[in-house]
Amino acid sequence: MSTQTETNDTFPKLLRYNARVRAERPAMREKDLGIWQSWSWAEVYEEVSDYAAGLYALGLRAGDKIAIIGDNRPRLYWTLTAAQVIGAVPVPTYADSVAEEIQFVLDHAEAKFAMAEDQEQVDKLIDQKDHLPGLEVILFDDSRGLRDYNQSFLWNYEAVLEKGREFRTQNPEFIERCIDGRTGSDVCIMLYTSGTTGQPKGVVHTHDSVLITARNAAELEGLNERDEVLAYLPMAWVGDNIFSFGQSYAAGFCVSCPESSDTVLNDLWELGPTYYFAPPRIFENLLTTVMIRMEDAGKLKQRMFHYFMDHAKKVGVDILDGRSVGLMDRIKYGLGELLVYGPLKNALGLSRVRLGYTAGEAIGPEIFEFYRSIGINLKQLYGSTEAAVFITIQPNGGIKPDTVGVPAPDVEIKLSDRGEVLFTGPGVFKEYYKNPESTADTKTDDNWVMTGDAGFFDDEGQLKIIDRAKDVGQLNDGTLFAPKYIENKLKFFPNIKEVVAFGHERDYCAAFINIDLEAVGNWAERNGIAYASYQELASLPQVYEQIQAHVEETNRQLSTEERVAGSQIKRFLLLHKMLDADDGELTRTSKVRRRYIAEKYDVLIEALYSDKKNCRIETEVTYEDGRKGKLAADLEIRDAKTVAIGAGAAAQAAE
Amino acid sequence: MIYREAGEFKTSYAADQGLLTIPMDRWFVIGLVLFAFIGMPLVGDEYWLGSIMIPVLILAIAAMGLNILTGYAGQLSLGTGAFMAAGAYMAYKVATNLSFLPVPVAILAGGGFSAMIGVLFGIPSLRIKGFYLAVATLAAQFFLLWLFTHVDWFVNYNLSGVPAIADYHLFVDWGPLVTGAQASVEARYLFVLVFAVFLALAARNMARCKIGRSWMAIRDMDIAAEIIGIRPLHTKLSAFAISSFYCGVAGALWAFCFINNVEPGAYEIERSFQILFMIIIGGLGSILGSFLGAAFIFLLPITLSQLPGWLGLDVPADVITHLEFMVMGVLIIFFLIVEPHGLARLWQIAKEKLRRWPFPY
Amino acid sequence: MEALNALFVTPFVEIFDAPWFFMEVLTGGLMAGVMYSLVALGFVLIFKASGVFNFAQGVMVLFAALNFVGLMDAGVPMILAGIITIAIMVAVAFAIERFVLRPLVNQEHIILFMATIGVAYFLEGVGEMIWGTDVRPLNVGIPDDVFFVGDAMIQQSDLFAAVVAGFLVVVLALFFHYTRTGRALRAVADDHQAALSIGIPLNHIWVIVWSVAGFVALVTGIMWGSKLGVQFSLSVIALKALPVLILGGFTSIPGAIVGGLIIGAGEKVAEVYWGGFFGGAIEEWFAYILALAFLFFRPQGLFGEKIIERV
Amino acid sequence: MSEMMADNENGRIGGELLSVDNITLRFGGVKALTDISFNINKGEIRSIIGPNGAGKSSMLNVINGFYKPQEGTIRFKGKNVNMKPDLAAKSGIARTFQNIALFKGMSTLDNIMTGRMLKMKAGFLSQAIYWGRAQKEELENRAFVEEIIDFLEIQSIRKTPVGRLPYGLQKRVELARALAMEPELLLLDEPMAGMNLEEKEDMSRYIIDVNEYFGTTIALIEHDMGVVMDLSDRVVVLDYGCKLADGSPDEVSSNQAVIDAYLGVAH
Repeated sequence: MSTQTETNDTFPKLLRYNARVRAERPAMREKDLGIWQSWSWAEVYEEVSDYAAGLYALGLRAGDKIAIIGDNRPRLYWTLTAAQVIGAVPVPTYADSVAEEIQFVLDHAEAKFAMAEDQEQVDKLIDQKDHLPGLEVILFDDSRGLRDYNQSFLWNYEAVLEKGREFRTQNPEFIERCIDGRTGSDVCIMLYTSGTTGQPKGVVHTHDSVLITARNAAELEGLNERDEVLAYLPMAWVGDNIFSFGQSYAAGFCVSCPESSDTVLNDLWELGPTYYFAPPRIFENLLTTVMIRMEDAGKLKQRMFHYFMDHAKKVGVDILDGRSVGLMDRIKYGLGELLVYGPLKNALGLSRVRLGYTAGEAIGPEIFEFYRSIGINLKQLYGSTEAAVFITIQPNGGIKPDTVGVPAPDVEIKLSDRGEVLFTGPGVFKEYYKNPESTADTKTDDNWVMTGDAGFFDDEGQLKIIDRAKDVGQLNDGTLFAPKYIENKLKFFPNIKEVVAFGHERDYCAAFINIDLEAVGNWAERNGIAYASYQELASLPQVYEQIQAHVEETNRQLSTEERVAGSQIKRFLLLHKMLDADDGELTRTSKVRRRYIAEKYDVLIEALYSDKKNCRIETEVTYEDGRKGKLAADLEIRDAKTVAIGAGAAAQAAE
Repeated sequence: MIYREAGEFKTSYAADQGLLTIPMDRWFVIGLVLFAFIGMPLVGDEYWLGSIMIPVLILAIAAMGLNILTGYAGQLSLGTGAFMAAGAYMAYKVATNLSFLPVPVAILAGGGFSAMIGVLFGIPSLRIKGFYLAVATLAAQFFLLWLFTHVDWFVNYNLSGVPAIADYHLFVDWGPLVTGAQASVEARYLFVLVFAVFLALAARNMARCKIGRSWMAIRDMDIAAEIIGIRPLHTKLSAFAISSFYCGVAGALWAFCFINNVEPGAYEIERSFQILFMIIIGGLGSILGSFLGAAFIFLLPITLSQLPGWLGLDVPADVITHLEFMVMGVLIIFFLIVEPHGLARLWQIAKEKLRRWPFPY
Repeated sequence: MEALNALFVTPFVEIFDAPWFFMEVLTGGLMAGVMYSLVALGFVLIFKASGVFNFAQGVMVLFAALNFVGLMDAGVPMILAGIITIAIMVAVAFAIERFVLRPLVNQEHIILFMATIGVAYFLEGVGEMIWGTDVRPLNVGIPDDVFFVGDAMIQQSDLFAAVVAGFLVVVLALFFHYTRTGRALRAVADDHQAALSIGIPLNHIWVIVWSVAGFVALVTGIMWGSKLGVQFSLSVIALKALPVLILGGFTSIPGAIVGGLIIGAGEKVAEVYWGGFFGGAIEEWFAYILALAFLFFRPQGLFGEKIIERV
Repeated sequence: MSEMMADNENGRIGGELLSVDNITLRFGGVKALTDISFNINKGEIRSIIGPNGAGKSSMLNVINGFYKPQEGTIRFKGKNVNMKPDLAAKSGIARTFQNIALFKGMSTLDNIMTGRMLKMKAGFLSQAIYWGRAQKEELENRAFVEEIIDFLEIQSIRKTPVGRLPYGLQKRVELARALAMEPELLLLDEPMAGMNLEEKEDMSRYIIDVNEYFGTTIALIEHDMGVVMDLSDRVVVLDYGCKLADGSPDEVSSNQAVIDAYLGVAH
């Protein structure tokens, strides 16, 4: 492999290499016309060569940008490599972007070419063409509905291939020359980050940064040419570029594209990938679906299911991690595998998964453990666009639900004084395109990148990410206060919907809590407790008891972690209304608007930091029909037991 | 539960249109066929092979035949017995008069003759449907049986009218004895099994090809079938021909490999009903159902007659016969009400359950 | 030549040579035909009212007769035996409606047909289980003397049967035309929806019509049974009724009568005069082949309505 | 698919494809159609409209051979025809029905495959062993059918038994089956009956797409006047079995007799 690193230092070279050593093995698949149409590495190489020549013939040159807009399609992936062959830079964009967003990216990137998936995307481009003087050629993959489009700048993919073939017969050495002429330090791809604030930034990566990172991780995890992966996440996202492109080229495995975004679940099931990435949200939804579907099963089946799931909870993870487990437990687990876990994994399309990743946000430990306990090797990683994904990966055999693992191969990590995570390594990006200030803000001269995330290492050297660095504060006694970390811990309880924690420049930590109407309502119904509204439900003493138990459990967990042990929740209250985007309390993407809430409910906050047992509040609410109204309530404030630092750990050890 | 289909994706139409696209099923069927060929002759005794497996397989062939006509093409027939008889008598004629032909050829010739007869009695199906057609097939049932018993040519002027089947080798005078009283039960069983397996395979193939689709099209909606260019008469007659071929082969095998003589009583109207029941209970429009139905209907009376013994009860034989009638009647009604697609559908449902396991749907 | 002679000359010569004998054969056939007619009548009733092709009609004849003769042999007076048997047949009708027809409502006709085959098997099993399989002579006092019309010998019992059949037809005709229930039955035959709209529960109609068919079966069984004894072969005449229906049409009561007579007379005459040529026993298939021929030329039968297929 | 695409560069509409001359159809004493004449040109979308019972469906049934007219002739591709439905299919006429006429016991895929019946020539022996020609034909035609499935966007119901599909999808499958025949003339009998607005829009789009992509001539019966006026090149109006008007949508909708007989009536 090491000789390969030197000789195959760009993706086109790697493609050529794969076309030689695993010519007949499948490189790409797409569910189309009812079956999984396949292309071997040799075929892909041939097609990409024609395509690259065609692009060149149409006027694409080294350094030019070619935008890619659409869902995961083989031809869109080939556009990446074809552009790279001639030294042009592919710029994938999000397929669901509106025309204006696309216009911004293409304009900023100075895209000369654009490859569009279908009529929908072509329409967006044509719509914005007047504002994009640099855009010369629009290619499209699926010609459906485009028959009557006779603009001269529109090119059908097939026509480009045709042109490429022609060009190659006249210049037979062209492709080889192009490929050999590039090196690893050339720009490979530009990925626009959909930053939460401000305009997207174009992250420029070289072949080296993407390829070495991809290969390192592939070697670490033992990915090989027999692996299967389903490409269903946006091409513009760095993860897809690594999992469905970079690592496929590096390890030689096949990438499969689903039939459409509606059929992903079924396609996943058919394909049965061995290597699978999904954000926590997907795993969570999947688990919910499993539980809901099981509700409809017969009594006996349900009992069997829960019996074996409980057993998996007990020993499943240990078995997966190869720890010693008693023979009886093993036999029982084997039976469970036959009756529950195996069929379940099969039904989810995950039965062949050797390696699953999740990242992006915190995953609930229950959810994470659920998948691991039924034998799916799910791991968390921590990454970013600027790192070509991998910063840390959970090590095999040392997986803990609340850490993101140890540094990826060749990656170094350090923490700033404020607790911010910094990394350096082969995957560090080159620059933000046309944005030297941001580049300088993010990347130091000696190649360290600031992630903007606050974290710390636990005693086993595994990184824990606790919050965005800018949100992390300090209690008056100097203890670290990471609101999101605390809130997430609480939100993992099904009964808790939303939490807002306070503590920055205060004496202790306190919280507003929203209960989950569905979960708690369900519980109330089952126990014959009547309630008329959310407000009433949230004020019930029994509900307070439950939430208090959750808070105290969270405190116990916090107490085991040295860095955050001081920020246990002393006092909390249950809000009388759901935090709502309509009232400006949440963003449209359901993120808590901390400052606004602090202002709006300052009375409550003051009460939390006094010794009051109750507090009256009157708030304006917006009803669903747009009417406004007043809501008044007298809220109970409770004290929660905290655990002495270290005592929690001792208690845990004693269990 | 036992299915692991994730990752079994198809990269070509050939694979997607295969017979058993789920590997589990494929292995199961291969295993079953292997057992039928190797295991069964080893473990089965004279009674099991000779008195159960052989007749069940033969009846399954006839049931497949009727299923092609009734289950796939939607044409009701009450003349199965007569078409079986046609096969038996013609196979006998060929085997005795053209003795240079190997016996499998004689049996196939019986099927061929039956196919011709089937076409003849299928002609009315162009103009009539349902019960009316049932009458036409009843005419075949009574007329043909009368013909074979009253025209001595068919039995080579045998005085008893029930000629015995000689012992034939597989190929004229080469190979093991496969028919007649001297043939070993294993040889006869394997001989019948080969026919059953190949005919089942052929039926499945036809069912998934053009011809099967045109049968089903005629069955489901003949008017719509016509507008897409399906010729009704041609399609119905092809169903009659192929159906009768299967019945004819079954009839010939019955005479050659099971009862060792050409006995008209074996092909009476009761036989026609018996086979009709097999496909109703087994499953209309299902090859698998033909086998399940044949086994079920054939084994039911045997089980019923053994049952009191197993339970230590003393029930007179004639009571059991009456019970058999009652149980049969109730079962037919039960299946029509509860599962009109028969055992094959139950099997399907069970399979779906296993595929969805642990989810209920 | 000889064959043509045997087929087209000799039989007719024989007929003209012995006209009285022919008359005798013909009346014998017609009388058998009356039995077919009665069975066919049961079919038509049920088919008209419920669209069900009742294969079990033949077995119902056997079942009714078995009960009747069984009760009489057990010492029950004839009238009482008749009443009890009718009650049993009504109960059977109820059971069939409840356990067969109702669960299968709106199913295809062919499915219902097959269900009645199930009913036939069940009733046969039950009947023979209770009353045994022996042939039971039945004597209900039908005169069985013979008398002569010219040289033709006529059995009084046959004549009696004919009168009963005629009487039955008249009663049924009156019932259909002059009673509310009868009119409702006709309405159902024409249009199920219409029948529902005039407020008659379909279930009741089915029970009634199956009961009536049960009654017809009983009468048929008594007639046939007093002639040949009550035995299993009674159920086989159900199959003979099929060609009768083809001839007469599935929905026509007069058709059933006329069809029965034609088949009965036809097969007797054919057997006596042409049977020898064919090798005998052509009675077994004559009716079916005749029906088959009919199907080619007049598929709707003699009295049936023309079926127009709408696209 | 490309071989199916019509050469539409020089004008979509060509010469006469079908002509109906003086057709009179009687059922017993009832006249269903009286002396109807009109023609259909290659490549056009021709609508037949009229109030209920005007004889529209009868007209289609005459064209594809279900009914035999007592008088008059039908000429298709210049040839005098008086054919049975299966021969009509052979000569290139496909149709859909007002009441869906799918094969209920079969899957979507199999239903559409039946549309390829006429393109398959393998003998039954070849089919029985699923070898050689039969297998080749099955696979080739499957590939063709998949194109149509893709075209009509019914991938997700490929293997679903059609009986379980909702109404709108069944209509689409029926259209797919007709398209699988690669017809020159496609008769659509109320393709949008009973559909909601969205489904109607979809169906309209498919009809236009079919007409444009495959160059298929379409004869359409439809109740929704908006749809008819949008889609059609020419419209013929029937009333009580007689022809009332014939011409472009504009001409027809301004014709007084049509307004009186049909448009005036609230629909």
